[in-house]
Amino acid sequence: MSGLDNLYREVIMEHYKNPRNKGLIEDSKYKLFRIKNPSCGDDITIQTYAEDGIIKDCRQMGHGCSISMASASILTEIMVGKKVEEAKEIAETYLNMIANKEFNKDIDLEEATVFSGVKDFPARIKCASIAWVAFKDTLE
Amino acid sequence: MSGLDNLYREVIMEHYKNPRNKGLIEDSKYKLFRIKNPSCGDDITIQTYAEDGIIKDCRQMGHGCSISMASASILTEIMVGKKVEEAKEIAETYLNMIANKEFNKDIDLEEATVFSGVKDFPARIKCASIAWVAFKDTLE
Amino acid sequence: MIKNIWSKDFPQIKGNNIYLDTAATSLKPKSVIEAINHYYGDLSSNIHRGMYEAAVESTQLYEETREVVAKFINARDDEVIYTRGTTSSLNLVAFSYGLDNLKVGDEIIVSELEHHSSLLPWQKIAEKTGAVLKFVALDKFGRITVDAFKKIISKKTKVVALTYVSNVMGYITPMKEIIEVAHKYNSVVVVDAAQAVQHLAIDVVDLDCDFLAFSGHKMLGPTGIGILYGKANLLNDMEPFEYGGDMNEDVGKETSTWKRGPQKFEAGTMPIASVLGLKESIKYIQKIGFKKIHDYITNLHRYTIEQFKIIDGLTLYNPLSDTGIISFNLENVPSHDAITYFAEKQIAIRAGQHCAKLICDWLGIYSCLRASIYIYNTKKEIDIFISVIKESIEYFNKLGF
Amino acid sequence: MIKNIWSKDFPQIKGNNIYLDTAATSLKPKSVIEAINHYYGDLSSNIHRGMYEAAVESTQLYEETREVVAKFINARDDEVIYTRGTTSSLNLVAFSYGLDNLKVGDEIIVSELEHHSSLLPWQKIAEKTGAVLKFVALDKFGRITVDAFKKIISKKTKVVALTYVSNVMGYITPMKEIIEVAHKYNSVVVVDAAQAVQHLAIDVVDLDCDFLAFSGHKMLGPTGIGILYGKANLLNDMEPFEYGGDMNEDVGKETSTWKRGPQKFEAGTMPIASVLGLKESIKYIQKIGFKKIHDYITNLHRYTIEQFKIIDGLTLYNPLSDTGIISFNLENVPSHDAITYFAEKQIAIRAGQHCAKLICDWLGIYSCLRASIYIYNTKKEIDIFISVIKESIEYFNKLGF
Ligand SMILES: Cc1ncc(COP(=O)(O)O)c(C=O)c1O
Ligand SMILES: Cc1ncc(COP(=O)(O)O)c(C=O)c1O
Repeated sequence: MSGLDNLYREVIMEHYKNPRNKGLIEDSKYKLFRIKNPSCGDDITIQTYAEDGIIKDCRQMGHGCSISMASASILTEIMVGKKVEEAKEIAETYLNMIANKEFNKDIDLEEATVFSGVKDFPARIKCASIAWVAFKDTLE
Repeated sequence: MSGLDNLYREVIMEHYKNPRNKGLIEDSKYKLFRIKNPSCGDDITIQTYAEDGIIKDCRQMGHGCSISMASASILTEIMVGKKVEEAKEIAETYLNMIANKEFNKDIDLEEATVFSGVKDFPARIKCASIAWVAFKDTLE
Repeated sequence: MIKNIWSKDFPQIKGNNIYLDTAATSLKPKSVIEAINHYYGDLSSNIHRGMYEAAVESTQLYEETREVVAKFINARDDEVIYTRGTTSSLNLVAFSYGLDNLKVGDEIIVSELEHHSSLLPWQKIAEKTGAVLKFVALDKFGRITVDAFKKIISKKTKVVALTYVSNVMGYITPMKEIIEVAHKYNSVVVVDAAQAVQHLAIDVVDLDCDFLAFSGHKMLGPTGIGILYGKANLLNDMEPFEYGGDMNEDVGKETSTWKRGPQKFEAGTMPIASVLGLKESIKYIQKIGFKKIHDYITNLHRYTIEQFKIIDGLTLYNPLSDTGIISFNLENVPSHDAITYFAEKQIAIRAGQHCAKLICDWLGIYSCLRASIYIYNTKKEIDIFISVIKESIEYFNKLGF
Repeated sequence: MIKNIWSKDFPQIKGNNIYLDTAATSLKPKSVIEAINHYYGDLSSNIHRGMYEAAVESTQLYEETREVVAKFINARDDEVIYTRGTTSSLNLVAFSYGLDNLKVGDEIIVSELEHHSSLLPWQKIAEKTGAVLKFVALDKFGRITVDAFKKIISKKTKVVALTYVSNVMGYITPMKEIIEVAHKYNSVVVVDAAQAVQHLAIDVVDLDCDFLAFSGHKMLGPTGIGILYGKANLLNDMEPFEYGGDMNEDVGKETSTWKRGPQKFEAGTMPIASVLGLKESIKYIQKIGFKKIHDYITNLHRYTIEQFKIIDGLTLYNPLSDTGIISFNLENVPSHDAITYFAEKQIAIRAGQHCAKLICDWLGIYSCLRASIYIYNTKKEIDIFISVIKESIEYFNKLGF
C-alpha cells in the first residue's frame, strides 16, 4: 500500500493536526471566498489581504478531510509575502500537478510538493484543490 | 403476400369507397364520440341514437386509412336495430378478435368478420378499432 | 471469491472486488444486459409510429414492460409513467400536481430523512406557492413514526412526501399507517420508493399511496429509466410536465390538447433501451421473490452488525436498519480519508452526505461511510470487509488521526 | 445485401431489411454498443461520489464525454448539459429561461416547420406568461427564409425557437443569418438541432446561437440521452428545471443553493450508460467527417429523387430537401395503408404526421410517408426501394384505391 503512504505524508498529517492561520478576520481589506463540496461535506473559506501587489496575510477556516485541511494550511503559509502574480502562478502549477496535468517544474511549490501523491488518487484531487481554487478566487 | 391480401378484402375496399351512414346529424338525441389518432392522422366521430334500449341509428364521419374508414362504415350497418347490451357485446368481441385476444366465437360479428386479417398486422389494430372504441363510448 | 447462487448472474463481480454500494446503484444481471443488447444490436427502432418488424417488436416490448411494472406494484397499466429516474418522477409530481394544487398557507409534510430528490422539489414548490414545509419529528433512532406523524399533520396538510426507506439509515417507514392517517386529512401522499422497491413487495392498492417513485438502476436495472406511479384520477387531472412529440392528441398553432393516461407525461423519444432492460430486472427480482431477498439480506446484515458492534474505533449510526444499509464512521477519521483505504482494498463503499444532508445534520456529522448489502453479496465478502475495517482503523491510528 | 464501408459496423443491418428511418432513430455502430456493454458489464457504478476503481472510471468517462460533446460543437465544457433528449432540452429552456424572462406582450417566433417538441413548450410558455407566438411565413417550398424572418421580428421579440433541419421537409434553415438578425433585436435564439447534428458540422461560436438541443439516438448514439448547449452567462442566471441529488451546493431545511454550470441542471442519477455510449457515436461521426457524410448522402438522395420524379402515382413534397429526408405519398392511398406494404417488404420507412402536424396542415395533407437516408444506406437499397414503390402503386391501384 505504498500509494496510500505516499498520499498521507507526515507533513500533511502534521498540518492537519496543527493547522496554520486558522480562523477568519473581520476586516474589509480581506477578500474572502468560500467553497463547499456538498458530496463530501468539505467546506473551506480562504481569506486574503493583498496590498501593493503583495499578499500580506492569508487565512483559512472550515472542515473536511485531512487532505483538504492540510492543503489549506500549507497554502496559507506559502502565500504570505508573495507577489499576487507569483501566487497565481504557484496556485496554477499546484493545481496542474495534483490533477496529473503538465505543470511548470521551474515553479517552486515549496512545502506543497508533498501533495504530489494526490495525482494517483483521482477521486481525491478535489480534496486537495478546493482551498487553492478558493484562494485564486480571492485574488480576482 | 397472402397476408396483405387477407387484410385488404374486397368487402373492406367496397366500404372504403362507398361509406355507409356517413355524415353527422344535428340532433341532441344522438350521442357523439370523437377519437383522433395523432400519430397517423386518423380522426373519426361516431354518433349513436338509442331509444328503449335499442339502437335506432348510427352515423360516422372522419378521415383516415381504408381500414379505419371501412370499419366505421361496417360498424354503423351492423349496429342499427341491435339492443344496446347486444351491441356492446359485439363491439367487445370484435375488438378482441382484431387484437388477437381470446374472443367469444358464439357472437355473430356479421360482416365485421372480414377484419379478422388485422390480427396479423399488430400496427394496424388501432386503425381497425378506433371507430368501435368511439362507438362503445357513445353508449356510456 | 466464492460466489452465491445469484452472484454468478452478475458479470461485474470478478477478481477480488467487493461491491457494497448497491444503495448508490445496483449491479445488473446478464438478462438485463442482454435485453439492452437485443434492442441496440437487433432492433434499434423508435416506437409507436413504425410498422416494420423491428418497430413493432420494440413497441410491444415497451408496452409489455409497462404491464410488468404495473403487476409488480399491483397498479393498472394506465397508472405507470416512464421517467428518467426517481428524481424526475418526484419533480413531475411537485411541478404538475403540487404547483397547481397548493396555495399560501397550505402545508407539505416532509422529513429530515429525505433524499434531496424528495425534499428539494417541495422546497421549491413551497417557495413558489407560499405553502409551508413541515418536518415530521424523528424518534431518537432517527425514524419516522406514526405517532410523530399524527402530531404534525393538520387540516392544512395538502401533501405528504416521505421516503419509504431512507438511503442513509435504512429504516422502513410505516407507510401504510401514515397514508391512512393522511387520507383522513384529505392529504395526498407521495412515496419515494427508490430504496424500497428492491427490498420489499410493494402493493400500491394495499398501500393506497397517491404517487410512488423509483429508479431502474437501483433495482438491478438500467440507468436513465424511472417510474412514477400515480392514481388514475389524479393523473387525469394533472397538467403535463414536459411538452413535445407523442404526448399530444391534437396540435394547433395556438392551442393543443393532450393524450390521456401515462402518455400525456411521456414527451419525445423515451429511453427505449432502458425500458426494455427494466422489464428483465423486475423479472429477475420476481423469480427470486421478496421473501428470499429479505431473509438473505436480513441474515447477512445481522451478521455484519454483530461484528461491527465489537470493533473499537468505529461509530455505527443505524444498528436498527431494516435493510442492508449500514452507515458508520471510523472515529476521528473524516469519511473521505477512510474511503480511500477501502478503495485501495477494492471494496466499493461510499463516503459523503449521500444526497441527504439533513439527516447528516440531524446526526451531527459532516459525512459518513455507507455500505449497502444486496443479494449478490456473501458472508465471505463481509468477513473481508470486516477485517479491512480493522486494518484501516489501525492504519489511520498509526498515521495519527 | 451489398454493404458499404460503414454499414458493416452496424449489426442491425442483416438479411433483406432496408432501414430508411434514420430520422426517427438511427442505427448504432458496434463501438457504441460496446461502450454501453462496458459500463453495464464491467463498471455498473454511480458517478461523482465513489472512490473505488469502477466509480472513478465511470466518472472519468462521463466527464470525458462532456469534453467530447463540447469539442464536437465548439462549446466550452461548462456549456454542455446532459438531458433525457432534445424534448427535455427544449423544455428546460422554455420552463427555466422562458418562464422567467417573458411577460405579457412579448413575442416568441416559431415556425410551422417545428417538431412538436420545439413548438409545444413555447405554446405553453406563451399561455403562462401572456407572450404571443408568431409564425415566420414559409416560402412556397415550405422553407424558412431570412427575408420572411426579417419581416416578422420586432422589438417585442424575446425568443426565437426554430428548427435547424425540418424532420419532414429536410431543409436546412439559414440559421447563422437568422441569429445575426435576432441578436440585433436582443432576442435569444433556441436551435432545435435534432435533425442537424448528424448531417452538418455545428460550431456554436460561429453560429452564435444561445441554446442548441439534440438527441443521442438520432446521431448513432443511445436512447435516453440528449444535450442542451447554452451560453454560460445565460445558464448561470437560470433557475434549475429539476431539483434533487447532486445539483445543489448546500441544502437547508428551508432554503438551498445550487451548483454552477451544467451540474445545476443535472438532478439525480443521470443516464450514465447512455452518456458513455454517446461519446463513441460522436467519435464515429468525427472519424468519417462531415464532408464525407454530406457528399455521400447528397449523392444518394439525388439518385433517389431522380427516380421519384419519373414514377407515376406518387407525390413528392420536398424535392429540394437539403438532407436525406424524403416525404411523399402514393396518390389516393392513405399513408397507413401504403406503409403496410413497405413493412411487408422489409423496408423501414414511416407514415404519419411525424410529430409535426403544422407542416402537414401547411401541405394540406393528413399524413405522409417519410424515408430518410443515412451513411449506411446503399444505391442497391435505393434500387429495391424504388421498385417496391412501383409495385406498391400497382398493388393499391388494383385494389381500387
Ligand atoms: C426536428 C426534431 N426536433 C425534436 C425532436 C425530438 O427529439 P426526441 O424525441 O429525441 O426528444 C425530433 C425527433 O423526433 C426532431 O426530428
Ligand atoms: C431514497 C432515495 N430517493 C431518491 C433517490 C434519487 O434517485 P435517482 O438518483 O435515481 O433519481 C435516491 C438515490 O439516489 C434515493 O436513495
